[in-house]
Amino acid sequence: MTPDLKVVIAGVEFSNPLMTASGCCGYGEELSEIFPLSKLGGLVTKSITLHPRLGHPTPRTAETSCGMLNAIGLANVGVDKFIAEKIPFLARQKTKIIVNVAGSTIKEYVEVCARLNDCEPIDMVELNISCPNVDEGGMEFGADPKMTEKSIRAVKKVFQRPLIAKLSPNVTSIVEIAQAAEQGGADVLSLINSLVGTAIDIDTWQPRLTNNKGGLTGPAIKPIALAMVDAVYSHCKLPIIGIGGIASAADVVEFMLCGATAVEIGTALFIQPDIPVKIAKDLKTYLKDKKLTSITNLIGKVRKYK
Amino acid sequence: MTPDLKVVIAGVEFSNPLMTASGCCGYGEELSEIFPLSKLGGLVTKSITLHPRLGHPTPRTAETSCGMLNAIGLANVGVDKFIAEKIPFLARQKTKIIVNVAGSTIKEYVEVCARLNDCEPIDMVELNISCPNVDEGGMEFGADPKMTEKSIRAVKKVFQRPLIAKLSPNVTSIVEIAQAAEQGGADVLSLINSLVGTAIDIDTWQPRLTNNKGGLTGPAIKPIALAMVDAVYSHCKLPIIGIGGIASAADVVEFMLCGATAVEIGTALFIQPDIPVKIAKDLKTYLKDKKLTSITNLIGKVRKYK
Amino acid sequence: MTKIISEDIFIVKKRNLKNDYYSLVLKPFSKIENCQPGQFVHLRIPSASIFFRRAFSLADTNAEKGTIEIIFKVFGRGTRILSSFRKSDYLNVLGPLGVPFKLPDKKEKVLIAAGGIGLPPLLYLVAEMVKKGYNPETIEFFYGGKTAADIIERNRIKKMKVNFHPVTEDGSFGEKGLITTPMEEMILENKAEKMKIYSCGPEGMLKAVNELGLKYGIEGQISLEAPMPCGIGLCLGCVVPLVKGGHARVCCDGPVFDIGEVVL
Amino acid sequence: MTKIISEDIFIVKKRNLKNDYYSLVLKPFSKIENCQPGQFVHLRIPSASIFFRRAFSLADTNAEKGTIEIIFKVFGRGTRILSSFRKSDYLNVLGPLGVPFKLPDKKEKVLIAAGGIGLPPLLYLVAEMVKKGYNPETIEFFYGGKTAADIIERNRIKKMKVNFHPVTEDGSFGEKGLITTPMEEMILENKAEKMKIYSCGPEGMLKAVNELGLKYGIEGQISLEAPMPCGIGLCLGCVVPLVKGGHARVCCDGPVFDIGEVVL
Ligand SMILES: Cc1cc2nc3c(=O)[nH]c(=O)nc-3n(C[C@H](O)[C@H](O)[C@H](O)COP(=O)(O)OP(=O)(O)OC[C@H]3O[C@@H](n4cnc5c(N)ncnc54)[C@H](O)[C@@H]3O)c2cc1C
Ligand SMILES: Cc1cc2nc3c(=O)[nH]c(=O)nc-3n(C[C@H](O)[C@H](O)[C@H](O)COP(=O)(O)OP(=O)(O)OC[C@H]3O[C@@H](n4cnc5c(N)ncnc54)[C@H](O)[C@@H]3O)c2cc1C
Ligand SMILES: Cc1cc2nc3c(=O)[nH]c(=O)nc-3n(C[C@H](O)[C@H](O)[C@H](O)COP(=O)(O)O)c2cc1C
Ligand SMILES: Cc1cc2nc3c(=O)[nH]c(=O)nc-3n(C[C@H](O)[C@H](O)[C@H](O)COP(=O)(O)O)c2cc1C
Ligand code: FES
Ligand code: FES
Repeated sequence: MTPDLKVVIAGVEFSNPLMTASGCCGYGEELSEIFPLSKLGGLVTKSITLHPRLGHPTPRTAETSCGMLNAIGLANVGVDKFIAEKIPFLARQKTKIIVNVAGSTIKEYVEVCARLNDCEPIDMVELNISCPNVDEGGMEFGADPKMTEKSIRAVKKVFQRPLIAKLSPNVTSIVEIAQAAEQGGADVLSLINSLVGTAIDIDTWQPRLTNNKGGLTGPAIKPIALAMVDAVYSHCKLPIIGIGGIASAADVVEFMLCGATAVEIGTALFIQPDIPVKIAKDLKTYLKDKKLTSITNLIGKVRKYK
Repeated sequence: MTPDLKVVIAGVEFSNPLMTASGCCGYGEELSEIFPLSKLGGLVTKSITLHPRLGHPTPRTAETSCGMLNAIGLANVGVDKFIAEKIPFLARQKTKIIVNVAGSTIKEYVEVCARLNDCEPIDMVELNISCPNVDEGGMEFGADPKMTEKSIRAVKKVFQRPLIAKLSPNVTSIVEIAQAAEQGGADVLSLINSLVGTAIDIDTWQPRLTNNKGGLTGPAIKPIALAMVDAVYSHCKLPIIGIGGIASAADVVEFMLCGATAVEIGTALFIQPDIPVKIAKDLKTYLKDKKLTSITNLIGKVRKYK
Repeated sequence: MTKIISEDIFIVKKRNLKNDYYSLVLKPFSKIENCQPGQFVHLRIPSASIFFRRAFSLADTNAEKGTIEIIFKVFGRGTRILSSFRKSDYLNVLGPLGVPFKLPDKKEKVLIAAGGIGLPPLLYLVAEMVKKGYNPETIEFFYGGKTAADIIERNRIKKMKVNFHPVTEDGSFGEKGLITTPMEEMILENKAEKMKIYSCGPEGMLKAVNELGLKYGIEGQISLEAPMPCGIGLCLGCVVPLVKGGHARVCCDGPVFDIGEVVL
Repeated sequence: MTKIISEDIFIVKKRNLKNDYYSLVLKPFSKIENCQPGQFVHLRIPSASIFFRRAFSLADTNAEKGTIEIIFKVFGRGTRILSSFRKSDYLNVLGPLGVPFKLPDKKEKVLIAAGGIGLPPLLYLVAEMVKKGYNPETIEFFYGGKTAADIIERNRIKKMKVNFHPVTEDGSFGEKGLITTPMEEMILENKAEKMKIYSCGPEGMLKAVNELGLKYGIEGQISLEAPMPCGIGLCLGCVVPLVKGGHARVCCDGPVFDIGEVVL
């Protein structure tokens, strides 16, 4: 019997727990030239804002030890063009569609989400209240429990399907923010976004990013993400989508043992774009070896030392 | 002309900006079998507590991508045995001696530092208000500006030489903590300590550390450390000792360009114990290539984008 | 069928062309039939200090043998490690990537402008044109480098029977100076003819070539470089501003762009 | 002069001993004269997925040739990559590390208890004893493995003319069972003689051997494994509890400990 990879989050069924993370798979078109998107449990779009954005000038990425920095600056086509030009393609894919939304004011979040609410193919919205790469707000929402709660409550009023709050790791207590998101009415939590970091070119003495700093992602940050998922799982009832440095089936198992119901894969797609297909295969082998029938048997089952 | 590596911090002269980080060089004896400690600007001891500590059971380290987790649990001989048995050796070394102090109450910090004050060979004390591996307090001091200020002020009363406050990265705003430390009377800031992280064994489903979580260090965290040094340098007047993932002369240059006057090298010693000797040599070559006469010419000279 | 593949393929031939310049021939590449001049592959270099893949233009392909060739110069960490790989080692190759060159009309005069390690895609382009029956005499192959040591694969160029115009900054081989000088002379001498320019090389040279094209109203294409985390359009890390406004991704909207299309 | 060195040394010989077992001979190691049985080297494995060094016991040294030998079994990521290294590749070696075995009196009967990949340090110990003029007939070489495939280097052991007692759990080679059974028989048969035990192997076996020694009052030493980030006493990551209280570092207070010294 092949083990079952299906998971259910906030009533939505995913064929497997593997999604592609926001900003790491565009709007899906390019990835579909590498593998059929039906292989994914879900796809999370690049952050959508009310108006189109070009983002920061190049260089806006830099290589680091087992990871990378980015300060793309929320480059995206804007919500109207997204709905008109990107949704038709996405609607044809046999995978769940999660639209990531960013903004610099609560009003902006609400306006974008209201438009997305009328767009049937969208399964969920993920609220990026944690992007470190825009000055106007992004980050502050996610660092302040009150703002977190308030913004989520406002969006919940206009968006009727499940809402994911994507949390920032750049805080003293992610549990406190998670609880505020729960309070505000979030249905799901996803964590983590990138960690603030920088790198300097020792020849030119300039930062390697035109934005001077950026967000650190990739395998380097996995232990941090895992500890945060573990902490939030212990203190919050909401289902969790684990994110951060995932690049193998073993990584997915670690996140699920710590309490994640599903995961998002980001940076690893840049190194090995077909990695989700391999991970799905390896997960089945792992479950078989462990004589488990469903991947949900892993969720939160870490056996901690007393 | 050989470029000058000398730096001065809080009136103390270091032959070069390279120190070994707390917990990564014991009390110096073992390292002296690899290279003469006079090659170091300074040596920072393992955290000393009032009473001896065995720390957590093995396994208390784990390998991660470009880094490691540790939950040693402040294993150390205790302040009395440290003064009696370790100081005599350290006093003979031609390098600056910095004693790192940890505690779970302000009273404990004060008591340890009072004893160290009577111990002549010690050049500075570094206050570890940021260790993530003890339940009793450590971490909380460093996460709370008020506690930071209070503990430093208390120690300053009993310890007459320069005091370094070692900051935790596990906070929303390290600048706020740095300013509190400055307010409390710290003479120097060192940053960063390790980031909370964990790893799970997917065969046993147990954490890889008996303490369930630990501190992430090594090259993986360098971009985070660098961004924090940069932020603190922009908002604080105190000299900074940069720490986090340093493993090459290029890394040292990055930290100094971002505002560090000196650096501490930790995890890299485990991979290449003689790395400080190589770095000192490479730094001289770099300065020569750049036609700089003193390494202090680098401090804070990053050329940021507007 | 997907258009792009990622697979482990073997080094079947390694040549040290000159000083820091190397050629690697790799096989078997499944997507060999899809490859076109101007496209590149993204190589994974298995090493602790290398995280991103590194992009290398296709320098040649051989459909019968199933081989692709790349030519590189040791520049930084990645290429240094790559140069230590040996025959029968394997590398993970992602490709073929990017938009290829558009071939000229057969009647047009073709000005090739290669600078330094910008040579490989142009070698492939010219080889392909010759194979397709273009008259090599209509191809003017300008190739500039700092010094004689930077002008590699001379025999290979000569064998294609194109008009070879080597140029070095120090005059140690071929004409002294920058390639845009003899190129401009050639343009002025052949005003009547229809021409196309194809260029790849350092940023400064591309800028000059781009301006040359605009100045004399000559169409053509230039191949750009950019930091490329993904190489397939996912990350938006490689963008260049467009003259008409907006951004283009060098990896998948390029690396080949028309003269006058991007802001350099 | 420092006692420990870190240097790049070359693989001069690689042998696949059996299935997943490999031997690497490396040279030139500067500190060859310092090496003693029971000590180990810490190898840096240059790969993206390996951060820590990996510890390997010295399996032999040859002072004239300047070579050291290690024997390993492919276990996880590190050893898998190590097995892909070839002759003339180099590795960074840190060593020699740790406290060596104390040699027995020449009159004592010596019980060697090797389990699985615990063999290498004991091979070196016995070779050294034979070289130093110990009578091989007084050496009882117990060597246990899961199955015949885990009993490697049989000829090498036989050539040393010691009394070889192979034991496998499935009985596919030598006696069937665990080595502590024939060891206990040997102890009971030779009650009058003075004996010493030397052991290295899996944790369960070491525990049983340790108890055997305590039960019959036989002195001896066991060599432990532990996770070893630094291998030289800096990190305190490798500690084991001591019977007398407190902790010892396996890397520099061990890896060799007296029977009865540590809590297993
Ligand atoms: C389309 C294209 C085709 C190319 N064709 C060739 C060719 O045929 N021959 C040739 O020799 N070179 C070619 N290059 C350049 C080649 O990729 C560079 O030599 C290489 O990136 C430098 O690598 P390195 O590892 O040696 O240097 P490094 O010093 O390691 O890298 C140079 C710098 O660029 C950064 N960097 C490297 N790769 C990336 C990336 N993917 N994303 C972001 N930053 C990055 C590094 O972090 C570093 O700061 C091409 C580049 C592109 C974009
Ligand atoms: C003193 C000593 C002598 C040894 N001698 C031999 C020998 O002669 N032959 C032999 O085959 N093996 C020997 N070993 C064991 C050898 O080091 C292991 O095979 C190796 O650590 C497993 O490595 P791997 O990379 O294949 O497995 P992996 O699966 O990569 O590692 C095994 C697990 O251990 C962890 N780990 C590995 N190294 C460390 C470390 N340094 N610190 C913390 N965690 C770590 C990894 O993270 C992983 O979880 C010895 C070990 C010690 C301590
Ligand atoms: C190039 C890049 C762009 C990103 N853009 C976004 C974004 O627009 N919105 C968002 O919520 N997260 C964004 N992220 C963060 C990822 O979704 C993810 O949270 C993070 O990369 C950690 O996962 P990883 O380590 O698997 O990459 C981006 C990450 C990268 C690397
Ligand atoms: C094994 C280990 C033990 C440590 N013990 C201490 C300690 O006792 N006190 C302290 O202030 N920091 C301790 N640290 C943190 C380091 O001093 C340093 O801040 C951190 O490792 C980041 O630097 P690195 O990336 O160069 O290792 C320890 C780090 C490691 C890896
Ligand atoms: S390199 Fe990622 S979009 Fe071009
Ligand atoms: S391995 Fe670091 S102290 Fe033993």
